[in-house]
Amino acid sequence: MEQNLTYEAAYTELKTIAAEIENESVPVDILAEKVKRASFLIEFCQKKLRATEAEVTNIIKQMEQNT
Amino acid sequence: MEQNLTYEAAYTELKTIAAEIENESVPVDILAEKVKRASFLIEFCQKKLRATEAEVTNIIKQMEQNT
Amino acid sequence: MEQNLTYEAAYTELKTIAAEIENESVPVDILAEKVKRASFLIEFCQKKLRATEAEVTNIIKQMEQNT
Amino acid sequence: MEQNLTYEAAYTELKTIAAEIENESVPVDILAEKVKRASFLIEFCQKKLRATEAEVTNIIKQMEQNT
Amino acid sequence: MEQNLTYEAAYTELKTIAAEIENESVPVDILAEKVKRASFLIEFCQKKLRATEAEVTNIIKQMEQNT
Amino acid sequence: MEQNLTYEAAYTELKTIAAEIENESVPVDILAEKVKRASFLIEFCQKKLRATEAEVTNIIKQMEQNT
Amino acid sequence: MLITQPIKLSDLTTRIQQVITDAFAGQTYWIIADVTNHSFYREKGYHYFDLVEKKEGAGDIVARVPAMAWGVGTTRIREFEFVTGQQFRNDINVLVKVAVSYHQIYGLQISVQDIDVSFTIGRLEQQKQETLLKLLAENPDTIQKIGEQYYTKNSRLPLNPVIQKLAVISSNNSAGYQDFVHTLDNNPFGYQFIMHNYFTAVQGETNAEGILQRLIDIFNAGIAYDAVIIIRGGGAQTDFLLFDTYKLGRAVARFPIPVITGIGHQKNETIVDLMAHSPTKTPTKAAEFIIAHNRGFEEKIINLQKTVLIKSQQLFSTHFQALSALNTAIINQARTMIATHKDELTGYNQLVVNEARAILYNKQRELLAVSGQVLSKPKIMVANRRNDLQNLVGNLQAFSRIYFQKKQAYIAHHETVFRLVSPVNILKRGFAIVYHNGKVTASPDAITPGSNIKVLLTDTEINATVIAKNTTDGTEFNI
Repeated sequence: MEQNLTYEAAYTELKTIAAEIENESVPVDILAEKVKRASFLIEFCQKKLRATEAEVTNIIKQMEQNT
Repeated sequence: MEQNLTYEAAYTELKTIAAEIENESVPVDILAEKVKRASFLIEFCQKKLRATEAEVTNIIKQMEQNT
Repeated sequence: MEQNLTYEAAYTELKTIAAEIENESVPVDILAEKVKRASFLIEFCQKKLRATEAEVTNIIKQMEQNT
Repeated sequence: MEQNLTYEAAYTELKTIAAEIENESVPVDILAEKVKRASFLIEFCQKKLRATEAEVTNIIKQMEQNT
Repeated sequence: MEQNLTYEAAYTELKTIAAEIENESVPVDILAEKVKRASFLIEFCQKKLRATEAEVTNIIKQMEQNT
Repeated sequence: MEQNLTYEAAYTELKTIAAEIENESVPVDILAEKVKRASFLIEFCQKKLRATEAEVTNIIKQMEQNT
Repeated sequence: MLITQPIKLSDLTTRIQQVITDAFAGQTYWIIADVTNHSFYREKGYHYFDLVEKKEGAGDIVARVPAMAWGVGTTRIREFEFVTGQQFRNDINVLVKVAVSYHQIYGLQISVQDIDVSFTIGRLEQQKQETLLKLLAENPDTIQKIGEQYYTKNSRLPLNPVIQKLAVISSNNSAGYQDFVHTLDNNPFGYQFIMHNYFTAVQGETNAEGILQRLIDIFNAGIAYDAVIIIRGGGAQTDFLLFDTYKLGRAVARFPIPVITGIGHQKNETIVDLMAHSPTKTPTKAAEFIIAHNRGFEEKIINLQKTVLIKSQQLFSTHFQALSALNTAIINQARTMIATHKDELTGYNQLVVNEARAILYNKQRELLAVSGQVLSKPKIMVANRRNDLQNLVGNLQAFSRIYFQKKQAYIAHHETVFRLVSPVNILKRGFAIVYHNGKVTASPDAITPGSNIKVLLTDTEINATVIAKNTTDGTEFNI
């Protein structure tokens, strides 16, 4: 998965998802998927905030395995 | 149950049936059939919604544990 | 009873007969016959309606149990 | 009694006779004959009317039981 | 009495005789004969009228009994 | 008296004599003769007229009784 | 050679002392002068220096006096340094209150009693304003002033959402640096940072070059730092002047990575602060700023998370409600439809019943009307005919009466005519009929005198013989 995800990109994607959900343009069918993605992005940002880069790469790998 | 029915498709069909019944454009001959279909669609949508809700709730729980 | 008579067809025929009788365009010679036919159609429609009602009520009951 | 006489035909003939008598275009020679014919037609029509009424009343009774 | 004399014919002949007498086109020699003829015709017409009246009255009586 | 003399013939002859006397100069020797003839004819006509009148009056009286 | 009696040096110095004391004792003077040859003995608290006056415009010294400060003077200088941020050192221009004295060993001495803080502040401020004006004038592309606010290329740089990779310019192991690192490392949120240290001296005006060099090093390192931190490590609250230099100000203003300062200046901001992206008061504050910034980002993310959660739950609720509404609508409408149809059927039933009866009733009425017509009229007809007949009989009677009257009249007319022309009547009127040879004659020719004629007069016959015969003109009876 996304090796080079930045805070910027994550934040932008997160805002898009939030906006989509906010104005109810997300079909129920993919809502869970969207929320999952949002959850991943938030977790990514938070982990990245609290870990060093090397650690982060490692964590992302694990997250991807869990998904 | 139909294999590839989505919530959106089901909901759209449901609204169409409701509108048809509302403006009485449904022949009495197939009214029962239409109501049956509506019943099926409502159940389908509710199941789908509950499933999605459960999934989302699950994700949220995980998120809250992580935060 | 006619094999393939639908409610709609019966109802349409009934309306026609009613209109004919209303503007007195029915000859006396076939009045009894027409009234007989109307009587049959009304009974047919009523039976059909009752059946539909029963069916719908049944579906609704099931829906309410599911809700 | 005439085999295939209808109410409508009888009534039409009756009205013709009535008109003829009214504008006195009936020769005295056949006046009695015309009146005889009219008498027959009136009786025919009344019988037919009574029969139809009875039949209709009967059907209506049945309809009212069904309602 | 003449076999096929009708009321109408008799009446027409009567009127002709009257007219002839009026404009004096009847020779005196046959006047009496003409008047005699008129007398006969009048009697004929009266008989015919009486007969018709009786017949009509009879028919009406019967109808009134039936009504 | 002449056997077959009719009123009409008599009256015609009378009118001829009158005309002759009126228009021509009838010699006196035949004037008397003519006048004699005329006198006869007049008497004939009057008798015939009276007879016919009596007959006609009689017939009409009978008619009125019948009417 | 005039030789006066020599006196002891001490006598002389005593006299000098006497004169100076007489002249200056108890008196103090405010003078403006530059400081040179300054040295400070921390243990004793002694400042030694020269006060010089330079010729305006040139550097030539016009006057020079050695001076010192101790006791109260030293205290005042320390206060001065603290308040102004200006170290008491060479080449500063000061306004000092001095007393003049003479010491037999150390000679003429000017001792500093007080130093005017506001004079120096004014001077420094003046310098600073000049530098700022110069920065604005010479770098119009990178530095602008709008209102009281300075905007630079650096201050306009967007901060990354998270400030995590830092280049720190500071003096090695200074207290400020320690504070900064400690604050970051012990942040309550567990944020991790990557810090690259670019140590250099951050005191003394001359070290501006050092800081400049470190900035260049950072730039050349090619590392995508989120921010450059310039912090000044604690110690004496003096010597900020290097942060007011034109060079450093310009470098910071133009630097392509956002600069966060924590210089520790309590009062006015330095030029570097004004040019930097985010000035803070102290290294600790700088660290707190970074943590707050990152926290802000995390809060934004958490808010988005909340939005996602709340909204998806609302979405479910909305959908459940919509489904329920549709369910209700369908149920009600289906029931309504059935009820409507039932009513309509009943209506039609009623209609058929009523109208069928109405039709029969109307037909009955029609029939009665027609039969009434048929039955009443024939009698009238017969009566009319009878009348006609009676009239005819009347006519016949009348016509025959007239007929006979007319016939009688015709005959009567002829009778009258014949009566008039009858010879009987003619004879009565005086005429006579003449017979000749047994025949009636109207011609006199055959009659001659002597002829026998018979004359008929009314009812008398006369037989006569003719005697004479004369002709008359015959005009007697012409009318």
